[in-house]
Amino acid sequence: MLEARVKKILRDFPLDLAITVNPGEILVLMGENGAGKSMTLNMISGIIPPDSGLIRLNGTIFYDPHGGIHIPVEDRRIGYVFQNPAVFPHMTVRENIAFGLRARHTPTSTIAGRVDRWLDTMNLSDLAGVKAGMLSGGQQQRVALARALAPGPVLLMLDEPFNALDARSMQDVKGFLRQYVADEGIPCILVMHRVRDAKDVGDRACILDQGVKVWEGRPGDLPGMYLTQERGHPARQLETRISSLTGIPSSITD
Amino acid sequence: MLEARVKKILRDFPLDLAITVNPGEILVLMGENGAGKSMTLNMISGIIPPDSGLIRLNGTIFYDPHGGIHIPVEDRRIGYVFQNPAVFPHMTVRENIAFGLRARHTPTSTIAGRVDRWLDTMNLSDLAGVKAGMLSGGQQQRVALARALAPGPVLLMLDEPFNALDARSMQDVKGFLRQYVADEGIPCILVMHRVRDAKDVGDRACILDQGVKVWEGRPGDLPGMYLTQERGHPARQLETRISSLTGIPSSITD
Amino acid sequence: MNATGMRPERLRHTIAIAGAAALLLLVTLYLALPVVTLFFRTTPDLFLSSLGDPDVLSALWLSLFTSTVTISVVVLLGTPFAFFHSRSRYPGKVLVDTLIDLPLVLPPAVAGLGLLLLYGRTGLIGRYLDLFGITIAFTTLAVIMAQVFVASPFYIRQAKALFEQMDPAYEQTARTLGASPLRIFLGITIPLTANGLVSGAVMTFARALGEFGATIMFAGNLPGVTQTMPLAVYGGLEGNFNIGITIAILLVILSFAIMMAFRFFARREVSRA
Amino acid sequence: MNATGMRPERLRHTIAIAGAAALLLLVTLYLALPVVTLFFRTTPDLFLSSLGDPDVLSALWLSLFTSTVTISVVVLLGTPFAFFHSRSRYPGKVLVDTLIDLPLVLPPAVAGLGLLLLYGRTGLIGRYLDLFGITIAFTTLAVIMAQVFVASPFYIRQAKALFEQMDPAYEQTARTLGASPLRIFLGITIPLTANGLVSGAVMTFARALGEFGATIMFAGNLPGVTQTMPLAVYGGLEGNFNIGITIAILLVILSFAIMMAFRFFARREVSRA
Amino acid sequence: SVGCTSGAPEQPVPPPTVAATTPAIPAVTSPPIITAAVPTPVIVATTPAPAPATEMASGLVVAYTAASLKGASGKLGPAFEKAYPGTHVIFDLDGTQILKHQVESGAYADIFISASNTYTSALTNEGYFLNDTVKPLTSNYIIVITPAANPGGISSLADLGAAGKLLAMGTKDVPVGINTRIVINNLANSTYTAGWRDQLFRNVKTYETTEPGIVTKVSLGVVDAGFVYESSFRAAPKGTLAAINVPKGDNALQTYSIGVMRISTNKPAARAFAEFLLSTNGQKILTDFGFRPVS
Ligand SMILES: Nc1ncnc2c1ncn2[C@@H]1O[C@H](COP(=O)(O)OP(=O)(O)OP(=O)(O)O)[C@@H](O)[C@H]1O
Ligand SMILES: Nc1ncnc2c1ncn2[C@@H]1O[C@H](COP(=O)(O)OP(=O)(O)OP(=O)(O)O)[C@@H](O)[C@H]1O
Ligand SMILES: [Mg+2]
Ligand SMILES: [Mg+2]
Repeated sequence: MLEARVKKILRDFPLDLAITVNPGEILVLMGENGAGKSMTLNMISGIIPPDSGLIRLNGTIFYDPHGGIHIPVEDRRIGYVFQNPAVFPHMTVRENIAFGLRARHTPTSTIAGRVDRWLDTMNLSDLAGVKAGMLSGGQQQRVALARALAPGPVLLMLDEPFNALDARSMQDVKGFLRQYVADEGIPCILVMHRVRDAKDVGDRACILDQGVKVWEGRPGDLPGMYLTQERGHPARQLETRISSLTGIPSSITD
Repeated sequence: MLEARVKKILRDFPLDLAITVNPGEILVLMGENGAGKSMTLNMISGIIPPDSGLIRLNGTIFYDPHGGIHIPVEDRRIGYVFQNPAVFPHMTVRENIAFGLRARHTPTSTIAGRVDRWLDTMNLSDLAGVKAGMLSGGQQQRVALARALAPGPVLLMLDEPFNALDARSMQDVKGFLRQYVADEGIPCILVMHRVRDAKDVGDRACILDQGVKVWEGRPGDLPGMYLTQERGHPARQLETRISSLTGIPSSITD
Repeated sequence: MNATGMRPERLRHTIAIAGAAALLLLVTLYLALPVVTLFFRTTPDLFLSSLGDPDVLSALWLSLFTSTVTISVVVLLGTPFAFFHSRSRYPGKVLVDTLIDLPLVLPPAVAGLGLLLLYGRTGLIGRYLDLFGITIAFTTLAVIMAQVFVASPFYIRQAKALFEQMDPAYEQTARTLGASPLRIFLGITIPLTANGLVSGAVMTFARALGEFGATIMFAGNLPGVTQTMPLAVYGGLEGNFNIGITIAILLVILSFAIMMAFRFFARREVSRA
Repeated sequence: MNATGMRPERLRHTIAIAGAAALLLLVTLYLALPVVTLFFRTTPDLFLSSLGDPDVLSALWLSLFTSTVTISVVVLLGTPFAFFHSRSRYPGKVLVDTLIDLPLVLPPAVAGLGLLLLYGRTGLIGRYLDLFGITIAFTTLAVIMAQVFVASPFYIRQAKALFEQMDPAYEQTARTLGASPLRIFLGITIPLTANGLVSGAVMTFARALGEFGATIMFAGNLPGVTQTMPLAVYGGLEGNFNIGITIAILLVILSFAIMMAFRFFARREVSRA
Repeated sequence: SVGCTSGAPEQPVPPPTVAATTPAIPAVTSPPIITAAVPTPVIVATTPAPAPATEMASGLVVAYTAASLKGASGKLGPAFEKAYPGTHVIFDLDGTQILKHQVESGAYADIFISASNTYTSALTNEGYFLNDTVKPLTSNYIIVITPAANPGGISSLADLGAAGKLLAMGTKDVPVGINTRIVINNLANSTYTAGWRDQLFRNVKTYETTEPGIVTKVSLGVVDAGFVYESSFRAAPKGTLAAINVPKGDNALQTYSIGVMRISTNKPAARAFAEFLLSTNGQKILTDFGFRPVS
């Protein structure tokens, strides 16, 4: 189980968010551009330190400023795909996927087999030997997904994972993710913008606005007005408006 | 009117494509990851030279190897947003949007006003003075769109423009694009993967597979099997299969 | 996946940090100590008397003047050169790449000799200049030419490396927006590589400021005209080491102040732009 | 938006290309001509007799040996140094940044003097080494130390600039994948900056190969032990300077072959990796 | 050094009585207890030197030698090695002042050849030499050189003081420069005028730190004339330079001296080498290179 409460003063507003994701659960994080979704994932992953808060995964504290704890990114065993795939351009697709396995000292004998499986899963087998910098956008996105999943992370965070995927790949990845997260029993956070996608893969959804959670519930209940709200309303106002529409209490505490 | 026929030997297959886009028309380019969509736009824009072919916009030849013509990118007056927004990170949002206007020697007196209008259209007014490298993914995407549109291009090409946009921005941009292209009467090519989006904005759609056009028609007629086709089938087979399902002749000539 | 499972990782982490700290210390000490040692050889008296020596002062000004001109010339010509060179394909590109590295491997005195053989009164070009009454050797211009010749490859190499490592998407986007090569160069390429360019310029400035062998060979050593600080230092070393060292320290302190100011100014300019 | 509307653009384009070509030519000629001129001063006879001179040959080998050791030391220590330095924050970082630039502004002879004052028998460190019977000055080790001192800042500066310009997303991704700093350094940072690093290494190698002032001061000028090629060139300039030029040309040709081979090899390694 | 860490400093050895022409009379009587650290020049001298087993002159001689002897050293070394088979001389050539500083910083040398009395006496006073071995070696005179083509039309010393001539000379701190100034002052006093001298100095375009710097500029014709030692004139390729002599009465004698270093671990060979240089054979070679015997 992931329990995270993170606070950080951003340029335009303070981010203050508490989220909990259960093992095997997919939490969909939605919200306007600039609401703080990517920043949240960066803080949970450890890439950017929060100003304060507490991050705990399966009982292990990742971050606790009072206890002086800040587990470095590389020791958190997360699978994190950034909004921009950032494949290692100088490595082949195979090397990209094997990178995390090697880094985590997976026995060499098993690496080839596992990489093959991921190549197959992400439909990249034909491109195994190609330098990842020489791929199309969607192909790179699939490499990034396979690379993050291959080492068997204990927490999965994907920032807009369906971007750039073709229709078929998207279907595949959606189905695969549901299955994978359930099988592995790991908490998973997906950032996305489309209600349709949230309904397809999410167990729970949560809407961020200017750094605070303004709605949380089942993806099927995602308020239609989310799509048509007026811009620029202060978060609290919006929260009130949403809660009055959806009947969900306006303050969701950790 | 854009008339383009481009041929290029790619790593995995030869690309050979002929497309025509009428003034005021939005052509949606779809197809698997790696089918050659971005490569096609790169060739039309002049960033990558084709091996052979002919590119003509409104009667002006952009590219004709027989005539030795290769108009440089900067003289083609196109608006092109790459798959990756590539905002200029060292410039403010305002400077990013003004860049093309300055480059095309727009009278200084009118630049500020036009930039303001685009800031407003893309809902970026609050971020006008912020360095573009300090923006969220979706905010950057909006900057890239505004930057490409601001100089008033005579051909518009957007590679997966809805990526990273939040639900509301996507609605806005879709509506805006339809209106803008129609008003300006310029040809427009949009790359995307979702049938839904194609139906929302496209006048015509065309599916690429391994460098060749396998289907063309109204977005409303997009074959459902496009989503569920089996992978790895040679293009011609697929084309036959699509045409047998859709009743469209298997060879669409230029 | 528990706290204990992380211990070896943490240990490795601690070792890595200790190793890094040791390396930082080692390298810094190695480079700084010899310079610090020099300070022990001078006295406030010597220092003041050097500062009062008109030859030292004129050497100081000459050094500052020539190095400033040199770095201006190198940056103004070298930056576009590196840009065109790394962005274009033309026949003989490999040859050019090779030729511009030549000054790097030449011992400076030989470099000066080469310049003298070319621009000297009887040199291949110099003999024609002489017909028009133009003399280059023994002039301040010769000092600058020697410095440019010796120091510019450092800047050009660094600029080329930075331009080549840059993501091409920015320049390509700028092209689609109709920007001319000049606008792209000034508005995109330079700002995105500015920190590295400043670093290269500082390096080149330092090389020019310390230039000795080529200068004395090509430009000679005349106080007030061609005697730069390193030449004055050398003269000082011939007499009494401590005087030479004192002049050198003066040079170090001064160039340091300049490099710092330059970097500070450039950083601010960059972040303001 | 018609063909005629593009004419001024096309004209500007043509002018830009002509300007670029002129600049390329100018810079290349300026840097290449003095070197080419040197070739006119040597003869096949001189060349062969230099090649047969045992002192020249031993200087050649010594130069190759010491420069190779130098560049190895600089790359092996300087690369991780630049990495740690640019990736970490620690107290005194600005000071370190300042200190490692010091050797750049020191005239080489003074640098050699500083080394001598530090490691010489009566030097601050040397006197303790002397107690253990260890002597550094005037040995081949001293040649290497002088070269490292004088040349390493060039490499470190370039490496720092490249590391700082690099997109941080790659290293961050690698961290999320559990890679240790060492693995990130070797697997991500170095390959992604390899071309620039090789360029910096070539520059540093050249600087080490051409090093004269610090070497002759700190290491002396003893054939077979500390007399590198630039020192032999200096000797050769005495009397008939064509001999010095010939030795210098030998040095240029040889170092060129090495730099080319090195670059070629490194490029292949990089593209293979 | 590791091998020589105990014992009292060597006492001055009484000068051995040797005929200048008799090679290699054994001279070392005391054990090689030395205060310096470098027995032989190796990469890092951490191993003790092999103690001289025989008293014959053999083995390596390291000669710290003033740079102006570069040309002569190429002949002197082989000639000595031929006369004393089993010996090998290597010359470390640089400006005397640098050599002196290096020796003071622990550089190992068997022989020190100085181009200046000042440095010789300084080193002697500091106890670096075996005092009995310090001898004047040879001398050198200042001469004026012009390019063979003589573009400045300089045919006499008087022309040096004519307006518009381009001259090169050594800096006021290097030996050749010091002597050049003495010569000019002498000439101004004896033959010419203070006006001649002032114009001459106005004609100077460059004060060089090394003699080769002067020779190069003269032989390339970038200056019309320069002041150097005779030895430099002789070392230049035939036909590139012309010379104008300075009358002996106005000239400044530069005296070179030679001495065996106290730290030498090969004193027999070092002494033999010094004596060889002082012998008629050695002096002949020096004369060939433009040096003059010490009167
Ligand atoms: N820089 C490159 N060098 C070589 N081949 C490339 C490069 N970029 C893409 N390719 C290859 O060219 C083909 C076409 O790529 P393109 O980027 O046009 O695909 P696409 O249709 O845009 O795919 P996507 O939907 O993933 O963006 C693919 O096979 C791809 O792997
Ligand atoms: N590097 C940065 N430096 C400073 N501010 C930043 C930086 N990156 C993003 N921000 C700002 O932080 C806030 C949160 O950004 P974040 O990237 O988390 O948004 P997001 O919810 O992921 O948006 P998107 O849907 O566009 O990806 C925004 O106001 C954004 O402008
Ligand atoms: Mg985001
Ligand atoms: Mg694409």
